[in-house]
Amino acid sequence: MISTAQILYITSFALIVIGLYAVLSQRNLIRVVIGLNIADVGINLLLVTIGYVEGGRVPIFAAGQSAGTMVDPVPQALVLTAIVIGFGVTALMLTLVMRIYAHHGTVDASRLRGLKW
Amino acid sequence: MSDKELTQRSAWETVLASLKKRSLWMLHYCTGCGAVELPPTMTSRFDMERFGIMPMVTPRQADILLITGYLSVKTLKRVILIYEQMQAPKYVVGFGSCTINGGMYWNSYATMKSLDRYLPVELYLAGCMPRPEAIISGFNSLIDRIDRGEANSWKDYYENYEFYRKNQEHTFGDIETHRSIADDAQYYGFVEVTK
Amino acid sequence: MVSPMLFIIAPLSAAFIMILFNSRVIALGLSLLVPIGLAWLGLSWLPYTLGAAQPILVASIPAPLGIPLSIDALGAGMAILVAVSAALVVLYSSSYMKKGHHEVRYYTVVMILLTSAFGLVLTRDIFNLFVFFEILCISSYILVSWEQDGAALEASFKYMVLGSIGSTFLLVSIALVYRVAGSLAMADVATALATAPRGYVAFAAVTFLFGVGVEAAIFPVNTWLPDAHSSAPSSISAILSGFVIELALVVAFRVLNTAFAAVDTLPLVRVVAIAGVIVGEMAAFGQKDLKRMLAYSSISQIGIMLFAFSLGTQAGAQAGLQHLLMHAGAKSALFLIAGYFIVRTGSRLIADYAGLGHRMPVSAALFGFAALSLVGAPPLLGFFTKFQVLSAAGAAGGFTAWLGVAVILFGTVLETVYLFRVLRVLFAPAASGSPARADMDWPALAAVALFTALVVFGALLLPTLSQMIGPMADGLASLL
Amino acid sequence: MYTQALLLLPLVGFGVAFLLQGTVKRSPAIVKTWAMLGFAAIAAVAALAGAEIGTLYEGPTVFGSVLTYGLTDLSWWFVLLIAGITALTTVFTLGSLRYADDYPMYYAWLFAKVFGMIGLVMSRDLLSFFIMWEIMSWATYLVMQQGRDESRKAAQGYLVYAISAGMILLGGVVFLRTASGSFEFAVITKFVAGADLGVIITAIVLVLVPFLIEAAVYPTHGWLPSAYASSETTMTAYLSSISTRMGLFGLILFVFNVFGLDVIDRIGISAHLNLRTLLLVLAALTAVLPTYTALFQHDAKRLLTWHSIGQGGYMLLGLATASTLGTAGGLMHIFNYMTYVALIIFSIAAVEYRTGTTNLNKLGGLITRQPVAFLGMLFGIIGLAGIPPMNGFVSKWFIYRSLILGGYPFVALAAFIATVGTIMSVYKLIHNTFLGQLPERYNEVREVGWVMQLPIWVLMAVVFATGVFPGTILQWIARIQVELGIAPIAYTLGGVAQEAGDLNMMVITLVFTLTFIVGAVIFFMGGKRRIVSQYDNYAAGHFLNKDVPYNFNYNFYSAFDHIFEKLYHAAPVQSTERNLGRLVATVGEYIRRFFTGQINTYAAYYVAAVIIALAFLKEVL
Amino acid sequence: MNSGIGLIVWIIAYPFVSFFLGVLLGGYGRKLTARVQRRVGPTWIQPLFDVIKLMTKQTNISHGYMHDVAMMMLVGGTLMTMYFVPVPGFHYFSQFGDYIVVMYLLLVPPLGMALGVGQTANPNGSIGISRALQMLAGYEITLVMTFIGFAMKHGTTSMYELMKLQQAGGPATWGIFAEPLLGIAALFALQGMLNEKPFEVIIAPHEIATGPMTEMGGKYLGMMFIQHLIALPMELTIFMNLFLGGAQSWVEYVVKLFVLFTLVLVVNAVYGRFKTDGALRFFWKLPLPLAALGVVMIMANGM
Repeated sequence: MISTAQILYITSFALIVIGLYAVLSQRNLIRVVIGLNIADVGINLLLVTIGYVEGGRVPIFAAGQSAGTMVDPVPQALVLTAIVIGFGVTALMLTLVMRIYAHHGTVDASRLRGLKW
Repeated sequence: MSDKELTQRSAWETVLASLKKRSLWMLHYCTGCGAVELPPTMTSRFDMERFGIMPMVTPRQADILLITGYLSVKTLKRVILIYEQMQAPKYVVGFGSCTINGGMYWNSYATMKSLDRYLPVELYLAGCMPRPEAIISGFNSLIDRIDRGEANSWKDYYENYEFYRKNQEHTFGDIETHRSIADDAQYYGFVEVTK
Repeated sequence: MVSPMLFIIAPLSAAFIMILFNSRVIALGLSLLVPIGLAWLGLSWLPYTLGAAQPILVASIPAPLGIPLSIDALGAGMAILVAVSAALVVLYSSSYMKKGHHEVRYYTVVMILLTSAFGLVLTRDIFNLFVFFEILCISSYILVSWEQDGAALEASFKYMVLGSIGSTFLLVSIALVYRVAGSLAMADVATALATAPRGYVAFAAVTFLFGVGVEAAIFPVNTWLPDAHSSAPSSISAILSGFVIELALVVAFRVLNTAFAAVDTLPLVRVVAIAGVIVGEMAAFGQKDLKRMLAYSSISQIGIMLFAFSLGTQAGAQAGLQHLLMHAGAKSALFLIAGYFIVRTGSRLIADYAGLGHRMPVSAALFGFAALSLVGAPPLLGFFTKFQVLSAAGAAGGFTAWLGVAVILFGTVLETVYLFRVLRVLFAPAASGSPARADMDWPALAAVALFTALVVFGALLLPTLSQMIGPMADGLASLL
Repeated sequence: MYTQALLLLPLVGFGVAFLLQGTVKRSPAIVKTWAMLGFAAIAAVAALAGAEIGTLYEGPTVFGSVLTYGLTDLSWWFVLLIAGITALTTVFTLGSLRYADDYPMYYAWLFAKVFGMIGLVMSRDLLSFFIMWEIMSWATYLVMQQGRDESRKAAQGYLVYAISAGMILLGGVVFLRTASGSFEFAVITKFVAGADLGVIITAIVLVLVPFLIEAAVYPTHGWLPSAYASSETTMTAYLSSISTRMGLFGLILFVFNVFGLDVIDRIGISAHLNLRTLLLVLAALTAVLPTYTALFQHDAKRLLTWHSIGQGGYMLLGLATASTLGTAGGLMHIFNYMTYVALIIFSIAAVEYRTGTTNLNKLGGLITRQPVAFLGMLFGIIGLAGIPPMNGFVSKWFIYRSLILGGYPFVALAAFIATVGTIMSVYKLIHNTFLGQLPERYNEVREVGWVMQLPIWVLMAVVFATGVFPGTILQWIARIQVELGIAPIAYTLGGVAQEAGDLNMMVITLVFTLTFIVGAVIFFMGGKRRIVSQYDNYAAGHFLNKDVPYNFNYNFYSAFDHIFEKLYHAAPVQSTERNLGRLVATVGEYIRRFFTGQINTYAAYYVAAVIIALAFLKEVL
Repeated sequence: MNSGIGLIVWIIAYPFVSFFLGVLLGGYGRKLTARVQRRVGPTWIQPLFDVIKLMTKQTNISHGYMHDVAMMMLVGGTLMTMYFVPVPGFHYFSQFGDYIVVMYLLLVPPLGMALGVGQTANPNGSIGISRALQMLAGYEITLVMTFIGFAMKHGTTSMYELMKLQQAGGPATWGIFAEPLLGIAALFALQGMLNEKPFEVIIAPHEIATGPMTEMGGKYLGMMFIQHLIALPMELTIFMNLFLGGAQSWVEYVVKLFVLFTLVLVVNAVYGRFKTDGALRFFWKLPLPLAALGVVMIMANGM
């Protein structure tokens, strides 16, 4: 019987692999950015899963509640940070893609080879 | 050259002459058909070398300038250059009638008829052609003349250069041999030094 | 005692202040003063950190919940290097950057970059490391694309994609580590990983190595470097090649060597380092573009430092750190001079610099000295550092160590050839008469001259340096 | 004290000359004066420094070991050579260095070079030896690359070789340090004596190969001809005379002193087939092949640079026999070659100063215009060809004798073949420069001034005097031999006294003088002679004038050209060198393709790197 | 006779003796050649007449001082070399210089001539010198190879010692019998050294107008003749000392000289002329490998 955590782990790694695969197979820069985002999502899922406790509760200290049954709050904090950073990077990337399109007239990675060797 | 000077040779000079006559090297200027007579003269039948006479290649080394045949204006110029490059004592031998009076080319507009107007000829070998016997005989008489100290025609070129020069210039204008015979004559003491 | 927190707060607040005032003078003044002040601060702490058995902790909340920041000898040393380099580059930028060309924003981003650089040095928490790493990356992306021309955009985008993959791997690593350690402080990580399954740790270590390795330009994840370093403004190239990649290298290696000490990654690192040396030199050999050539040279130099670290000995670590110092000085100088070559000729191609040495004699001479030091000509600093790397390798022994020696020696030959090919072009006879002198402007010249002086007369510092380098090298092998 | 001054003076000289470069264009006299004073001072100090032989001095501490320096007999001898030839070169340049603005750094680099060389020969430990070696290499590069673009290109070629040599040597230094634990020569000697054969071979290869490269021993000589020939002419003289010999110095030092002959001779199959045999073969090739390459040259300087290589082969031949006579010959040849090659090139420089060219196909007949230069070159080529009574003969005689009696007949033959080649090419040199027809355009050429004549006269005197009285040089050689652990040569003033037969140059010279007088008497007994114009010449009746070039310059040795044309143009060493360069460039080109510029590829590298690294670590686990 | 008055007498008389021998040999050579060609030929002292004539020429041209000095060097150098070659009863100078010295001294006269010829500014002369120097690479190398082998075998480079060793051992130890390969190679080399056909391309009168002698006339040519006449017996003596055991008496010496020279002349009289490269190829194909083989055999015996 596969536990929820296992499903989540598998899903998150699958997402990471799919994202990376997109990055290394897609020529379209937008798709590359999307691929990275998919990988990001996978990572975030992974982080959250690590903090996941089967049947755990919201990690808020209330009267009479022990920390043992809470999900780990640290990964969630991490995920928040990671999401913010991911958002920033994605925005910057998309801006750059726009600029690149304005400059080169293409978003095809295979035609963007002014810098090589 | 007066007889008095001839008799005034010292004993040393006499001995020297008798040695020098045994070695005569010859530059043959072969423009004419006469050259064909020279190989038999040199090789085994007549063997010129027994008198010490050998063919030589450059004028610097030669004592005898053998002119074997007619001379045109063009070749005469060369002959004069070559003669002036030879070292004294040097002897011009005219070979065949062409050099004496033009021979069979007497009527030609292009040949020189008399060699001795341009160069001091020591000896003429008459004939058309002179046979090897004649050549040998001619050389023998040259040797005799050297031995007696009479073969001095080369000095004439130094002493009477004006005469030769005038004839040369008359025939082909100015020629430049990079050498002043008049200076040479004074340098070597063949004529009095002019102040 | 002033809190080391200042290292992070000062540049960050300077960045906000200058964007607030939007005045060139204030921006320039702040971005000169802050690094100089911090450098002075670092210098004043250096004696304590050298003597201190324990690093100075600054975080008020204790681990595991707190954010441990600490400064040790290595941290202080790196902080000084970063601050001094930054100050000099800013000095250079004052004349190099075109006036009104978003200049204030430029300095702002540089200050943010500095913030993250100091943060990387000081942090003792893996997730903080990730955060500073990301800030460093983002500010670098922005600076690389500063010129906004086709090449810069393209380079920046490639950098960004690879950087993002790197942070992905870094996060994977962090997640894995957190899963077993339950803490993100490096000290806890080290103890927790010692008992973890080794395959698991190895996976975490490799993802960490190549995650941070992107910024440290470790072979083969350094493919962005030639593009980014050559397309960025030259002052930024100097920053990137001068201390950013070195800093990332030190951080990456330190964490790998301490937190992930459970698995012996040194052989892997050594192979990667040797491959980097040879690939970098070979790729630089045929370059026609000056900055690109220098960028490839950086790849190989990083390889040399990493090789020295990977020997796993105290001597190796010392040699690597000294080589790092030399490379920071020499490569910054080379990039900064190359920047003015480009300004004066409008071209990046070496072939277009024919006779430039007659127009810019001082710059060309400084270029020559920096190049001499880079290839390790005695008695310049480069010789001593390279010699130490080699003798440390010899002392460590083993096939890969001697292979590394051979490769470094061969690489040096190649490096000499291509660098002096540039010099030959620079001093080619002038095409027409004696051209007008057009050396670098004086602030730039001063900055470059100081960098060059470091590598030329650095050998005189060696006795002093060798006293400090021991504790610093210890920092590479020990946590906290 | 003098020892320190020997290191300090060139350094100060360099600093001041470096700072004075701005004054060169306005008044070159300042720099020239400074250089002259500096090099004269160095020469004087060098002469005085003999009193300090054997004293060790300590320099700065590096890597925990003290850099030591000091003079030995060997190094003092080299210091004297360096100082002497530098002073002479400087005197010559006072007159000849006209285009000062092309060479603003001439003297500064020269000071640097002198510093490197003197430092090298005075180094008493491995580290300072290497540091000085590198400084010398770089200074040589800087000296070479001045002036024209082609010299810069050629210097680049030198740099490749020099840095390769330096890096191999660095590898050797690191290896020896690691193995023996010290930089000190004494420790290394002790270590090597007891080491495994494998270790010894590695050390010897790593240490000796750089010296062979610097000494331009075949087949590593490729850098030398263009590098030397395209330098400023006085610099060609300087480099040819002393610079290349630094490699030999290293060889002598390490073979005889540091490693020791016993260790060297342990490497080999039998007593007759060992490392020294290999060195002899290399030396023989070095003597022969470059010498015959010189025959094909059309440029006076380039021709001589090939001889620089070839004569180096002679020196190595002598040294590699390791016999008393052979080493004496090798050591003496270093001095001899220095004197006469400087003499020859100074003469060429004097010609170049007036005519502006060193092209052998364009010169000719200058004997009447520059008699002093002619005499200088005549003395020089007699020395170079090794004909009595000049000094080149003595050393060559030693080398021959030692080779023949040492049982190396084919090596001796090679040496003689090289001598024939030398005679041929030096005759071509003097013939095409000074003899033959004087081209009309050189009618106005004059002799150079006395400043430039001075070194020529001095060197002529030295070449002749040390040829007649080789004992003056051999007394030094004997001291060096004692230091190197070889039985010293039994020298006399006129040569050497040996069981197998003496050599007495004084008698030979006396006989030659007398017979020459007899020849003169015979000559003057003959008739009067008159000097004639060069156009009054046999040309089969052709009239010569200035418009008709009547000279035999081009393709002087046509038969050799005919026979060896293909081989010469195939130029195996140069083409190998070129191909190696191409190979590196091509490999580099392919490695560069790694950076495809394609984001997807880069991402793939990334993933692949992680996977491969994991696989790598798996193996470790 | 190698000390005191006897020595001084020898030193003074030896050049004359040598010159006289040279005249005889030269005359004999011309006579013999003439007889081979079925001519009468000149007298035996014909070279003397030639020399006297040349030296007493009344005008002489020179192309400069080097031209003059060259002639002195030519004769002086040959005389000097002559002293270092031991002959019966006179070997005083061989103690000061061995064969290596002689080998190099032999180069002095050609060098003098080459310089003089160079100054005559005649291309024929320069071509002649160029050929002469190139021919060195043929015959001289062969000769040296044979000498090296021989010196190695006996462990000395002194010509006098080599001669004494052969004399002590009798004819069987003469180089030409003991080491026939070396001897044959050296015979070829001798032919080249004496400039006789088929290795006479240096002079080549019909091609380059006697090469080096082109511009030589009068006493200059005379000096060259004198040099040639002195060098002739000397070069034969060198061969004799190395390969025919030298000579113990003057009778033996003269006989050996003439026999050896006859051999050379006969070859000279019947052969044509090699081109320079042909001559070089010949030397490198036949005599030099022969000599090398001889040396290898000596080495093999010694091991």
